[in-house]
Amino acid sequence: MSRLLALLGRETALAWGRGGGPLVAVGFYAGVTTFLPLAIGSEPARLAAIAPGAAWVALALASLLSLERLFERDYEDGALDQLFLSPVPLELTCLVKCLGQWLANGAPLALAAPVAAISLGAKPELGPLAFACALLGGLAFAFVGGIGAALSLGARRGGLLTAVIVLPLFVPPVIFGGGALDAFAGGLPWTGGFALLGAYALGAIAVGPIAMAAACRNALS
Amino acid sequence: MSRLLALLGRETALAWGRGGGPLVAVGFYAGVTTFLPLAIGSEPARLAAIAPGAAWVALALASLLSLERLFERDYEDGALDQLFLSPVPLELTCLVKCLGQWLANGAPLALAAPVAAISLGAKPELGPLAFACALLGGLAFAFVGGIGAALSLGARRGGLLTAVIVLPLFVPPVIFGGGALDAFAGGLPWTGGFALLGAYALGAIAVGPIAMAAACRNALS
Amino acid sequence: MRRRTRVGKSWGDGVITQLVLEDTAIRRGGRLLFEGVSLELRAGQACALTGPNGSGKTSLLRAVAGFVRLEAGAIRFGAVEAEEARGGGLHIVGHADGLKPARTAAEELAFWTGWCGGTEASARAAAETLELQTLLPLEVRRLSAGQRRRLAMARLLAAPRALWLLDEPLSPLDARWREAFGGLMRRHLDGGGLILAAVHDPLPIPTVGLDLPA
Amino acid sequence: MRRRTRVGKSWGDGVITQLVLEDTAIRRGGRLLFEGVSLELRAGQACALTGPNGSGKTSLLRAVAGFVRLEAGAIRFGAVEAEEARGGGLHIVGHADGLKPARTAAEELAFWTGWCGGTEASARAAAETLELQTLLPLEVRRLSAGQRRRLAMARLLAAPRALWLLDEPLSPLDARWREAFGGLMRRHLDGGGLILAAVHDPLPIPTVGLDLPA
Amino acid sequence: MSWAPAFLSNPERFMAFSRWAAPLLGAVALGLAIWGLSLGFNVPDDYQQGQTVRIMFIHVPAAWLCMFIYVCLAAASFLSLIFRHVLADAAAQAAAPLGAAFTFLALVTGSLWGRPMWGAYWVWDARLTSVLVLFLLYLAYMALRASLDDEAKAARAAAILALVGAINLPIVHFSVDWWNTLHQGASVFRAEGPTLAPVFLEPLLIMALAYMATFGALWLVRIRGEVWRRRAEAAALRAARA
Ligand code: HEM
Ligand SMILES: Nc1ncnc2c1ncn2[C@@H]1O[C@H](COP(=O)(O)OP(=O)(O)OP(=O)(O)O)[C@@H](O)[C@H]1O
Ligand SMILES: Nc1ncnc2c1ncn2[C@@H]1O[C@H](COP(=O)(O)OP(=O)(O)OP(=O)(O)O)[C@@H](O)[C@H]1O
Ligand SMILES: [Mg+2]
Ligand SMILES: [Mg+2]
Repeated sequence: MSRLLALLGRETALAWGRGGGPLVAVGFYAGVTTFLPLAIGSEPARLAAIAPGAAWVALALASLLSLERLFERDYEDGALDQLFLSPVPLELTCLVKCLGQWLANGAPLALAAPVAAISLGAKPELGPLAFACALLGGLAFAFVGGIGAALSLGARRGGLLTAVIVLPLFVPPVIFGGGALDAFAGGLPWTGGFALLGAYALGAIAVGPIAMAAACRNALS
Repeated sequence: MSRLLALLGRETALAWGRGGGPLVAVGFYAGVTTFLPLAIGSEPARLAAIAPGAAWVALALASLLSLERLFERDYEDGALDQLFLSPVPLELTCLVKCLGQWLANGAPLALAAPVAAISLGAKPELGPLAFACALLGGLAFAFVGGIGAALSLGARRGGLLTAVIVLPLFVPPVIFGGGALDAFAGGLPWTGGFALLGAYALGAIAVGPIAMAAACRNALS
Repeated sequence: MRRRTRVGKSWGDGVITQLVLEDTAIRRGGRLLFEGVSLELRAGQACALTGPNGSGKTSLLRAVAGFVRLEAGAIRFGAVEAEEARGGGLHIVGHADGLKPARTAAEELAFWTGWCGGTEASARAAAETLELQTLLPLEVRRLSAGQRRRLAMARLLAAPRALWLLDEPLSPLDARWREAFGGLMRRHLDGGGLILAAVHDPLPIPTVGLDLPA
Repeated sequence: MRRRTRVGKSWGDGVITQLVLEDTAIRRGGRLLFEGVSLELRAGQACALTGPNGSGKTSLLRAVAGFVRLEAGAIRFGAVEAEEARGGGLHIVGHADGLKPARTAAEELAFWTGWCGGTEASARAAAETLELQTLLPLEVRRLSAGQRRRLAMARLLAAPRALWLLDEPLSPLDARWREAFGGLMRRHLDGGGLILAAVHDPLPIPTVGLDLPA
Repeated sequence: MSWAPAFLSNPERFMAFSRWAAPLLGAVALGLAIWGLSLGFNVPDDYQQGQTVRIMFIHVPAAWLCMFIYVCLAAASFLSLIFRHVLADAAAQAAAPLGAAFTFLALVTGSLWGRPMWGAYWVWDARLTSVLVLFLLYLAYMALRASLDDEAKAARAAAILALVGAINLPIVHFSVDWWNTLHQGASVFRAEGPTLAPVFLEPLLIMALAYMATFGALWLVRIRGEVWRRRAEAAALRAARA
């Protein structure tokens, strides 16, 4: 247990230090709140309508971009070897790595999402749901994305491959989360989409580490 | 000259192979065009309004995220040493590195930007301007961002530093480009914003390499 | 006497007492590196693995650690299951040391000691033995080659495991540290440990030889 | 005779014929590593730089290459300006070899040869001398330690420069290649080159000694 | 794999079996297709869809088949991953391009049908999007296989991806129930029995069988090709070493 906590600390620190967390959070926040009014015109109704959706898409894209760093360095510098040689099952190790990635990247983004949405003019009531969706969605993105990152270890054109593998798997959570936000904003029942998002995130947490560990073992051999 | 061409090829290949280019081009093109309608509903009017803005946000975000890779690897694995030991001035080397980064990241994005915008429903007339803005904006982002990346070499918390240094410098091109797009869409004169964006990009190309080379020398010593 | 107890106490029950390679063969990238390589190493023995560049020394070490699959043959760890042996019974130290250049030596030592099952006290003791104390606040990037190797080796001492797999352990060390590391290896062997080391120069301890053909 | 012409032709006018360290001192991270170190090396001479780990061998090599600033003293390259000497007059080969794991050996060799001013033909010749031909299609990640070092060394031959700065050049090489690389160094010296090598083991060529204190 | 038919797990016997099975299936497919198409062209115009209802006989079997092929791909991948069976891996590798082709066919015919029915070639509805995801998954599978040099590694990585991607199958199938989509719900495979009129149902089912047989024949041929390729490579390697 203490090992996993230490690993979580290390992973978070590395992802954070490498620029993932604050970079994404600050950049995303600044980008969404300054660029969108500029590009769409500052008609409040329009802005408010797309704010949560735009925040949501930015989350998915930002997750995509930070993925390639999840395993590659550790693979190349031998840290993955050492992580492997331990009584801790590789599945747990992968799980913790993804959690660290999420803590450093997904969580700051989730914090920024409602702020950005509301400051663009979305109803403040949307805030908690936007936050919860971003949190859950970030988890799903991190765990699903980790599979892509692990599978493309050691491949030529690893980055392209990660994108090609991960994009299709990102589509369902984007649909679920976007649907929930949209429904909430329109006063429709939104729990269905949210529950599906949660289910997908749970599924990703359950399946992801197994697939990642298998892929890492394969890459190390 | 042939050295610089070879370096350009290598940098482009590395940025591309590491996933910068195709990840951004494919991922963002596919991501923006599939995720946005999924997340904010497929109402054509809404989509059309947000389309150019979304492409613009994606560009800035992607530039920001790919920055940290510009010098860090070369610094850590000794390639920067070898690049330094050459009759080619370090300023030129840095310029070519940024150009390579832009070729691999900015140019595919610029190509994808109008396609994404139009396939989301923006007026086709906007295409050329969106492309030109993205191209120029990408240049500005690459050269300004390179300064931040070089300055934060070897610093503790390099990523955070990059963000803090770079974000304020990203604001002017974002405003200029966004303004031009907005004006064009609204039928207003747009050349002013566009010219300012071009001037900013030129300024970045002129000043950036000098600052980067100084920062690299400092980091190597 | 003291050492025996330490062994029993901190290495747990599933401690490796033997390393047996049976007619092993390894293939990399379609080429058979070697075949029919056998070895029997008992507790307290060290083996110097030699052979020209590209003969497969590193690959063999990685096969013992479970990374590389054998083309033929088997690897056994005495009474211990391979799974268990690899999950905490052996250390591997090579060129790729897994140390992050941007983190400090102290952070890296603390993390890897904890990860390998050592305690804070054992990490401190290892740092003392390897004279790392003054280096701990430095980032790994700033360490000299020999200092960095010593930091990587600290986990050998900080988290005692029976089998050490060493890939060219002495090359970046200076004369004094080659001597000193020889002493540490001898102590490890005396305590019932095993060592399999890929080397180009002879080790300063008595070894069994295993030479891979070109 | 043949070598003289090659020297004159491909090394250009500003060829380094001398390396002089005058009372140099280096400070890293607030600590004075050494001071008062002097050396005079003429064309055709090699110097073996020795000293315990952390004594500053790598730092001194990097100071000669212009990366590290001297705390005191001066470094001179005979008739050549330091600027010019560093911009194409010397090679440095060390642990950080700048080779990208994901690119093929052929790509890396071609790029670095071109960058250092060599031609395609010289790259081919270097690959032949260092027996890299069969390794060229492999990604750098797949090379063994010795193979990778040979690839890094190929630029020494592919782009002739007078001064070689070598950081522990022999350590990952096997006995045959230590011998062979000794021959290459001897040829370089015969052709009027200079070598400054940080080592822990003696070099297989006659050398001037320079020992840094702990 | 004791429960798997022996003739499938033994390459020799597989080759012997497929030598006559592949052409036989091909002939069956041709016959069924002629029969199904001739029935299909003679159905009355639908009161809602008019002429365009005939696209159904091309579209729906292709849509079914692209999901079925993914099931085959996932099953073969599972067998190759767990039992390290080479023939299963060859089967998976052979199935992927076929799956991509039939998914593409379903997408194209669906779009062509969508134009008259919904007024647009494409809408971002859950069924259509999830089929697009299926198509992308097939492409990702092939891309992953192609970009790892080591064939054994590539096979395992691709198998992992195929299994993970299987999560998309229920989404494709149930998307019409989970979201209100433009695309219509299930009308054949329902617990309460098909709601389709028999005039339409009969040619549809015949066409479905024809598609199945086509896939079976092509799959066998491709697996045979794969086995041959691997044999040739092994032989070349042996020759190089000798
Ligand atoms: C690109 C557009 C389309 C795609 C990707 C698509 C995809 C699919 C898929 C995957 C199925 C099989 C579902 C299952 O068995 O679970 C299916 C079935 C079907 N599709 Fe489409 N479709 C498209 C357009 C259309 C259009 C425009 C129509 C006509 C209104 C249509 C009518 C049908 C019908 C009648 C079925 C059979 C339903 C059943 O009995 O299960 N499709 N389609
Ligand atoms: N992943 C791989 N794919 C293909 N070939 C590989 C791979 N890894 C190693 N090789 C090849 O296998 C051979 C053995 O490599 P290995 O690193 O085991 O040699 P070594 O004996 O440790 O050599 P050295 O003394 O240089 O360290 C080399 O020729 C190398 O190119
Ligand atoms: N950038 C730096 N900042 C602070 N200290 C540094 C830096 N680089 C090196 N040092 C310190 O300077 C000392 C000399 O390092 P150097 O790498 O020159 O030693 P070396 O003689 O090459 O040792 P080795 O034999 O281990 O390679 C070491 O103690 C190292 O920790
Ligand atoms: Mg080796
Ligand atoms: Mg050194």
